Amino acid sequence: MIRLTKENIDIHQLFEEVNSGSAGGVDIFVGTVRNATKGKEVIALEFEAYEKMAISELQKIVDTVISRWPVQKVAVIHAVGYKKVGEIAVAIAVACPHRNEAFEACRYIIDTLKETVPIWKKEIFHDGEVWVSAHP
Amino acid sequence: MIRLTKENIDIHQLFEEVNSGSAGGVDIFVGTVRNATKGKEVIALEFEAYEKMAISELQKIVDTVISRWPVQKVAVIHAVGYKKVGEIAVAIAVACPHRNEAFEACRYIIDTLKETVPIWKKEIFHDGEVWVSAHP
Amino acid sequence: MIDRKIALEILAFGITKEVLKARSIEIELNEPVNIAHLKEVLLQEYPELGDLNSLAIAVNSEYAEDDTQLSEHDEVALIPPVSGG
Amino acid sequence: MIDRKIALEILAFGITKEVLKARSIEIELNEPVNIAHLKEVLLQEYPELGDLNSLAIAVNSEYAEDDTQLSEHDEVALIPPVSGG
Repeated sequence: MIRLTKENIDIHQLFEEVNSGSAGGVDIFVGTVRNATKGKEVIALEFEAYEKMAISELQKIVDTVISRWPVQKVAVIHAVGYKKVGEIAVAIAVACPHRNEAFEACRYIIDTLKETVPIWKKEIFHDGEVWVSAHP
Repeated sequence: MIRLTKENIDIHQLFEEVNSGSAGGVDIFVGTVRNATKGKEVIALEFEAYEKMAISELQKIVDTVISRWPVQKVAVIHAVGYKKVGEIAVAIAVACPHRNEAFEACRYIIDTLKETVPIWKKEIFHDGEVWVSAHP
Repeated sequence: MIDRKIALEILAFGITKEVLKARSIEIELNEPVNIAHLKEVLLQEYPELGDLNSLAIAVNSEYAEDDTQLSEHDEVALIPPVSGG
Repeated sequence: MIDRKIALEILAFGITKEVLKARSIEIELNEPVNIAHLKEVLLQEYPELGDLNSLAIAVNSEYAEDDTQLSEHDEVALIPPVSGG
């Protein structure tokens, strides 16, 4: 399951997407909106996605994970639109027969997502906005 | 938060226990009851704990994690009593400023829990019961 | 020799949307045209694109190389440094 | 010389509860007594304990070493191989 959503991301639902009687370990990574960046207070984030390509890049990541680790089920859900501090930006769940594989596969997904998936976040401060990582 | 419970373990509630505006990454590990062990169908598990000592051993693990990684919040919850296939046996959530720390700390907790915490599981089959790992 | 022109619609995301002051622009280029050539044209028109940490181009939802050839009806997108997660 | 005896309550968990056929037993031992000595007595009484992958002893909720001395009122527990998670 790969999805972009404007709704609040539901961790329990994400877990149920991958839970099955045959998995021994499920690792879930949740990225949330932090209240500060480099010491400066963040009010909210805005996520923008090139949705079609984001889905296809996420699918590539999931395909790689399935080819490398004995993954039973994977779910990736990423927010688009405005998110407040403490809200969920991204949630990834991986179910595997053994836990080490679940940890490694989940970590691979979030690491690669941050490198390749066309989603951008704008940090909104009291006194302005900045597209994250855009400039040196 | 460290807890043993006979109730169903609620992943969303566990996440909310550790979520705060200052954490950038939360890693959650969930161990569930598998439907088979060594090819044999499992009907259910029974967990028994030496509760007082289990809590104090879990507290040691959490203390170690807090001393080794910049952990903001940790929650560990382990089932006691009967659990059916697919139900949650253990759930661990770790919130950190950066994701790698969350993955490492969460993995340390489940690895060490399985070595030191006085909790035992009995696998219940159609034709009998076995205390896991008791015998060579 | 006849110059054949192709019209390309370029989608812009994140900071590039602000640089171009539009969600998409249309440009006409003489064929043959590849990504390197397109980038040159865009940088001349929008020098601020050169200040970015990186600028990738996607063609039909796939990251494209400098020597990828462009054709009419390709969906082209500007991909500034991604920052999801 | 007078033998001073101490009475110890031993808690049993997991498979050890089945070997002892009880959640706890009480045994009397001559002082001084340490974990190694207690284990000898238990193995003699319950030889099946010797078939386990391992058998640790906890005293007052802490893993004890072979040379840990036992005193009256200590809470002693048999810890067969743990299998939580």
